[in-house]
Amino acid sequence: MEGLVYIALFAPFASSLFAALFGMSERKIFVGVVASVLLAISFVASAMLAFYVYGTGHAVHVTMMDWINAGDLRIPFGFVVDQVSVTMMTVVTLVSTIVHIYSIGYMDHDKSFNRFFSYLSAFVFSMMVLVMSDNFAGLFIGWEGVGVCSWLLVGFWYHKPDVSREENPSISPSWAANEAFIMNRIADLGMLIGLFILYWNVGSLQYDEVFAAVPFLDGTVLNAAALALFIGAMGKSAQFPLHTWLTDAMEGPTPVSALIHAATMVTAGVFLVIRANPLFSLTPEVSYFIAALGTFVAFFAASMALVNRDLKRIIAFSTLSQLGYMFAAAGLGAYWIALFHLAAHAFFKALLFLGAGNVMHAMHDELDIFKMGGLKKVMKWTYLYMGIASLALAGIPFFAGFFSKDAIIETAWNEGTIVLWAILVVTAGMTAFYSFRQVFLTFEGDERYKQYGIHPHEMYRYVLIAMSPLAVLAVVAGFGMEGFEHFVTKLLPDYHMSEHTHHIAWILGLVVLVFAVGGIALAYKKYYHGLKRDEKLENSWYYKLLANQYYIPVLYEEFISKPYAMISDAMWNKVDMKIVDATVDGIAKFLYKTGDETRKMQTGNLSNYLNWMAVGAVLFLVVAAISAAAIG
Amino acid sequence: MFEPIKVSLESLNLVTLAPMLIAIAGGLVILVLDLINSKLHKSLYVMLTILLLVVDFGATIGLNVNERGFFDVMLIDGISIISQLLIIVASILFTPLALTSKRFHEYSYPEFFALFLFMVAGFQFMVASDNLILIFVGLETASLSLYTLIALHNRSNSYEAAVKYFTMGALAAGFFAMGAAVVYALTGSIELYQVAQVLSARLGETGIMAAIFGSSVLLMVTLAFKLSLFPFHTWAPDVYEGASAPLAGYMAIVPKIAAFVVAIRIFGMYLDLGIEWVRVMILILAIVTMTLANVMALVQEDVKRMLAYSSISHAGFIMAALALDTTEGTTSIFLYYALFMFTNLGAFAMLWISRHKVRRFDARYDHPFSKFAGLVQIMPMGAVIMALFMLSLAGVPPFSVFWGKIYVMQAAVNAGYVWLAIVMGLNAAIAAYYYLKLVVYMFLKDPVKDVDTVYYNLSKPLMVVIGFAAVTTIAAIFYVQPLVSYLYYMISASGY
Amino acid sequence: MDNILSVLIFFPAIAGLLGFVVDKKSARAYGITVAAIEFLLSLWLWFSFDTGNAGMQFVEMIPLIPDFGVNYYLGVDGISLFIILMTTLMTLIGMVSMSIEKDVKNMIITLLFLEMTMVGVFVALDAIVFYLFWELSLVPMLYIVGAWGGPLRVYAAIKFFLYTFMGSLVMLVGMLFVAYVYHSLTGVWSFAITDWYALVLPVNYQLWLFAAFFLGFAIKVPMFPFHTWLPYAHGQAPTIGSVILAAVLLKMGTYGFVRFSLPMFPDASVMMITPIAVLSIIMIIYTAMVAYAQKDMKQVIAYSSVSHMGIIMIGIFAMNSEGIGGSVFQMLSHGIVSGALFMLVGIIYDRRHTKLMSEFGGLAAVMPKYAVIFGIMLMASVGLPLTIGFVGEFLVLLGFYEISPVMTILAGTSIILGAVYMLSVFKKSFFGPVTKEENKNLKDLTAKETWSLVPLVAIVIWLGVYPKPVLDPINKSVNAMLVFMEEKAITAEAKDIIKVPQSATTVGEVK
Amino acid sequence: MIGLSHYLIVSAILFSIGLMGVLRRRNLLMLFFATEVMLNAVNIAFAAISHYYNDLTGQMFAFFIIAIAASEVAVGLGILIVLYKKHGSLDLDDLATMRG
Repeated sequence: MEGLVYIALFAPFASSLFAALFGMSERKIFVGVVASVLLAISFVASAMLAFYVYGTGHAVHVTMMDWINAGDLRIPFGFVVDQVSVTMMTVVTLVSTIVHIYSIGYMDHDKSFNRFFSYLSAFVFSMMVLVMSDNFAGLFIGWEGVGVCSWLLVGFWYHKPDVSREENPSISPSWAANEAFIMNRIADLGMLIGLFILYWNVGSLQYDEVFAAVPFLDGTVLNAAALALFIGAMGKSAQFPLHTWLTDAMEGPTPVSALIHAATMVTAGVFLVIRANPLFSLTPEVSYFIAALGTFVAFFAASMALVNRDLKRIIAFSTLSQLGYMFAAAGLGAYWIALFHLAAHAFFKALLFLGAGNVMHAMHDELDIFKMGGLKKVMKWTYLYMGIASLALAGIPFFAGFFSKDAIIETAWNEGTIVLWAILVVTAGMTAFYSFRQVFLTFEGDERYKQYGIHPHEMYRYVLIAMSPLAVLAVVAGFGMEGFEHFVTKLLPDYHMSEHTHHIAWILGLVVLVFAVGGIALAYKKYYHGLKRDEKLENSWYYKLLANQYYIPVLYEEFISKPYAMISDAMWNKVDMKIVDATVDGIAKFLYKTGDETRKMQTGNLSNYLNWMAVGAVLFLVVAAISAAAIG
Repeated sequence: MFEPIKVSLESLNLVTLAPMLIAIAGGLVILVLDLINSKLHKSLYVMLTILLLVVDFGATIGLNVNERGFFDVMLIDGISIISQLLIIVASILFTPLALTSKRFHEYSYPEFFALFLFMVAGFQFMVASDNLILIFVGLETASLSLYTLIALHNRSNSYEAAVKYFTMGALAAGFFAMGAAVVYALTGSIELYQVAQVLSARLGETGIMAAIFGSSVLLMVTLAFKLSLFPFHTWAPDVYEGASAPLAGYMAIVPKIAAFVVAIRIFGMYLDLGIEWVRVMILILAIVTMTLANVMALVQEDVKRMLAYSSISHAGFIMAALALDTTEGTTSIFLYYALFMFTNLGAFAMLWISRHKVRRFDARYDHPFSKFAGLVQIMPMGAVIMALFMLSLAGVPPFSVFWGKIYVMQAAVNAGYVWLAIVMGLNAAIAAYYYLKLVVYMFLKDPVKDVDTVYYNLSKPLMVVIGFAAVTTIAAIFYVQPLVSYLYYMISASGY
Repeated sequence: MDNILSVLIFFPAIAGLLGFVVDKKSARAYGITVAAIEFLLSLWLWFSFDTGNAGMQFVEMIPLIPDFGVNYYLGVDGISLFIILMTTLMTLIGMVSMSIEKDVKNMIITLLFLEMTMVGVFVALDAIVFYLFWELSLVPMLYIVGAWGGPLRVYAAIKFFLYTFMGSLVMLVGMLFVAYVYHSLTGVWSFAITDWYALVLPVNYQLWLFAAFFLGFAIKVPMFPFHTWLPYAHGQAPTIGSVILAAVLLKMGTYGFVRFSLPMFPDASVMMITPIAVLSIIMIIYTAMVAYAQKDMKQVIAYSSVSHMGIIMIGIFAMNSEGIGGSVFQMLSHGIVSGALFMLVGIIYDRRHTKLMSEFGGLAAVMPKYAVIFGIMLMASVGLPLTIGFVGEFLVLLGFYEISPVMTILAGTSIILGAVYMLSVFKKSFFGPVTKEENKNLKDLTAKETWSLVPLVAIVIWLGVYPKPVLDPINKSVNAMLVFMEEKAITAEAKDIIKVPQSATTVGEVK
Repeated sequence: MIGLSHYLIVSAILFSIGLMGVLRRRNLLMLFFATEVMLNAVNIAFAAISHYYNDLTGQMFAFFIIAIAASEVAVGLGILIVLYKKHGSLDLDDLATMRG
């Protein structure tokens, strides 16, 4: 089994290195093919491991070598394949494989084709390290690794210039990449602090040792550690207030959005909370905070998605919103449900993004859904895929999202947090609305793209075939819920609805369904038959507020970035040059000046010199007298 | 009535006088030679002088420690021997500098060499006695010769320098004589060891302090003048500038060694008597001197003047060691001069080889900084050596002056004057600026003119002297140990 | 070869002297060969180094001035070993990558002398010998900055020299005082650091001496507010000068703290944790901000050096094995990474004769190899895991967390602010469209440049992934030092704060 | 009765006069005279003290001072003559080419 672990882990790495070899040469199809094959190998290995773990119930634990040994700190490169990590591994490698294949088609016109695969595979490798590590430091390696790969991939089209915020809310790919990296870094500091807290209280960063020790730790320590780790999770999973980078990250190529900013990397935060559940279950306050923040973000992000016109941004907001759901579940203690939603979400969200990628490919990178419409004629399959994914997202029964999302909402009720429940239900309705608003505006109604002279075409066939597993999973994944529960609760704490909730489960489900169907119906009514713009609505303050993302990016710019730049400038020009350095130079100048003054006594006139001698003699007397008087 | 005066040669212990007598006799021989044949070349005189000085050196080094001679006016203790040795070594190094490739007027006179030898004898007398008369006579012999030597350089500036030095020296002589008179009035003796005895007995008397004030202030003025301490240093830059470069380098060392020995004898005595304000006076003098001379050196435009101020500052630096009144402190004075000697003479010799008859770079100065601009391109070896001397003067290890500095500072620390050591350190940092300035000019700037004549005055003997100075500057680390142990032994043997 | 340390010191010096004879055109090849041999010698040192021994190895002792207690006393332990290796490596690589056309021979000779002084500083076990090399190292650097530098080179060079010189003279007084105390307690003169370690000083002495040594080291580090010489020196220095300055010379300061301040004045060091940490944090945050405000690429890296040195400082004063070991490791990491970054800036400067970021933009498209290596070094500089930069920074912050969580958070902003300025450099220079006509046809890395950078990239990744061979010996010596500090500390507070790792006490690998 | 202190006072006054002369005079020749006055003041003191102690050392010192004063004049005047030849003036204020 150890061999499989290494294969699963290093196949993406090999793929990345292989692609990097050709990183600076022109497009070579085989690079993409080899990368995809290696990813597929990784997926197969992961799946085999999953079967193994499922079959035996044992985790596979390997320690490759020591990494950092200093003082009492021992950090190995250790990997653990247990129920949680194997789930993540399978999901990650599956989605990655599909995205790799997809990218062969999607990126076929890009001259940096090979480079793209190198980055993408590197990302998968980092993600695998993240999920497989058996200690927090290893997790942090992956954590930062995915951050860098995200930076590289978001800024993939680095050559685009910066434009104003009005023209493109993300300014430029490179800007968005930097924003993403820096925001994540802010959170990473929190994460590091969490690591430090654990290390100094437990003496180790190994999961097993830490989790064995946490029950004996002081409450404040636990709270601090949990909060610090969660701050780390907030960055990666783009929770408020560190959420702005996610929508800006849509500047990256769409496969990247599908893989990184929907299916895998952004869920790392959720993964962390699930992974560290022994810690979080001991800190109810922090957990409740997580749940509340998750719920808030779910609603908050959905509200922004309602009015957005950008195909990818809508999906990004929905990702954000769904991450909120996951955190809500994890915060409420339903870790396995969170994990399940994570997996299910990965499938349908990746599908949705890839579908959006098809549309973009067809529309020559046009993203404004107001400029689309009626695409179903040319893009039947894409319409189908996106439809399925949206149904799953909206939580329509028997699609994957139905099971997982319903369970989360149910949990909120079960925990007695009615407010959270209510918000989540409303959000579910909003989700359904914006998903179908987008689908209808894209595929139904009049063919608005014609006036822009675009001739859309369907994606390559092999790409569509490659997407099919995701579509299938988006439909059927929900039926594996019980088996999944059985599987992962060997490691994660089981979560059952109370008797009471269980009884009214169908009512709760119905309420959610009503909201979801209502949302779809509203979208149908408004957008199915083409775009009818409502000037009054679009000019209202709340519409503008939502469309501008509550002005948060602007606020950040005005109150953080600009003042920082200003203060930096002042620090340099005013403090460093005018005070610190000027003091040093001032001392030197003072000495020089003293020299200039003193040399005036050297008049060259002998008479003055003789007088100086006499003066000196008198001074001697004075000094002698004073010191004699003082000393005696 | 009158007892016939019986003087046995043994009791005179004429050996103690031998070194000075050799020098004086040598001077006379040179004069006589000139009488016999006035067409002799200067190289003969130079070699003769060196030979005489070597003999002088031999005679000095053979002296027994702690002897008195010649009616007990000669005192051959440790410091007198080592200071004589230093004086002679410096003189030996100085003499070959006369053999420049260009003809300088003064060296063609045999009188120059005779005067030089008389001067050496004068300094030797000065250090080899604790009798104020002999000290005074030695001082004046040496000084008067020195004035003449300066004037012999035969340029308008050197006359000016000689007059300034002479006049101030005359005033200082008056002060010294008056100081001696006060001492005499106080104690009835001018032998320092007797003075010390009388004073220690009378220290408790009322009013005695005022007299001690008088004597110490008067004597201090003279010595401060000789040592070029602030504010009696005013002559030094002008005289250094006016004198020929080798002589200036020589003046920065030998007269000061002699004056330091006298200062040690006189003020060491006061300090031993427990007169604390003398120490305060010396410390203030030392600190003011090293600091102000440093800041004045910062703004100099002429290398020679800069070196003049720098040697004032060095004198202040060493003066501080005098205040410590410990064996280490006294050792550090001689160690410092022993190490400083080579570097300083080397630096002035470097100026000497670049000496022109006419001022080609600046109307006012002989050796403006701009003259040395880009020296590394014209004369790489010379620039490197000069830079070496500058770094050594700045106290960069492992060059010679560093070891002197560190020893002085260690002595200060050991005597409990940590703050003094810090002041010394900071001063060394300030001083580094002006030494670096020259290095910067030589290495980092481009030559101002296509001047091929910077090493105008170079000759083989000069190269030997400079090379020797360079080697001793670099290799100091290897001979500091024997030097220190010899100096320490001699000084502790003579009870300082 | 027992006297390998002497060989390491004097081989470049003798080679430098002989270099005067070498023909101008062959000077470069000569220099590279000598530096390569020197590097191989240092590798040999590493291989013959007994990693199981925490104490001083390859000790050489020749009395120089016995009356004064000055000995030619050399030795190397886990802490200094790798700094020496880094020194020889960076000298070699610096020479290989050197693009100077003017007076190459002088440059080579100067570099060889500089190498001697640098190695000397790190192997000296006698305070005076240490001081000797310490001061002597200023001279070649002065020449390098002054002779090959930019328009303000003379000012920068003199400022560098005088500032450091001033600080170290105060340090010298401190050394003399320690020797004096040692003499008055034992009756023997000694400047041997190992002898001084045995000296238990009263707390007020320790504080004063700490202050004296602090001034010398802090200026070299350079700690805020003594840092202003650095931007000038870097800004004006030629590439090779900046590389050596950042990689090695700055390390002398932090090395001094580890070698002198901590073991000699454990109580004072503990008392000074807070002030030094505050200064270091100011240094980290403030200079990171100043770096962000720079318009000149090289100045960004210069200020970032200061900021990173703050991390090293804070680690040294963590008083535990993680922090100090991390600091020593971070010294290596910073040496290699900032050296490489300066080389990279030098490469673009050679092509465009400007370092202003506004002159660039879109370089990633024109010079992809260059961009990749720059990117790797940038990531190492901001402390990406699996690069060399992470290990040290992580350990330092981890270590200091034990002293003060709040200050660790403040210091930890380094990972954010570092990313802010470095990414902004990268964005301004490498991303965006190629706007300037001159940039459109820039040549990518030449073979020479590639081959001088690739080894550094390899090291950056190797030591990021597998730091053990380096970290273990460091750790061993640091542990030994901590054990010893704890024994020696006289105040209860210091005994409390100095934390000896359990592994060091139980295994008993302490000498 | 004229005692020691009278002599000493005379000596001190003479010394001060000499000193003032040195400080105030502008002519080099006058300056030399002033230094001679100072030295002679010291001679008076020595002679008087010598008498007071009934010790010959002081007188010896005085003789030496006289000798030294003489040689000083010899050397000094020599220098003055060449200076006068070069500058044509013995005024101190003309003698300040070297300064700073």
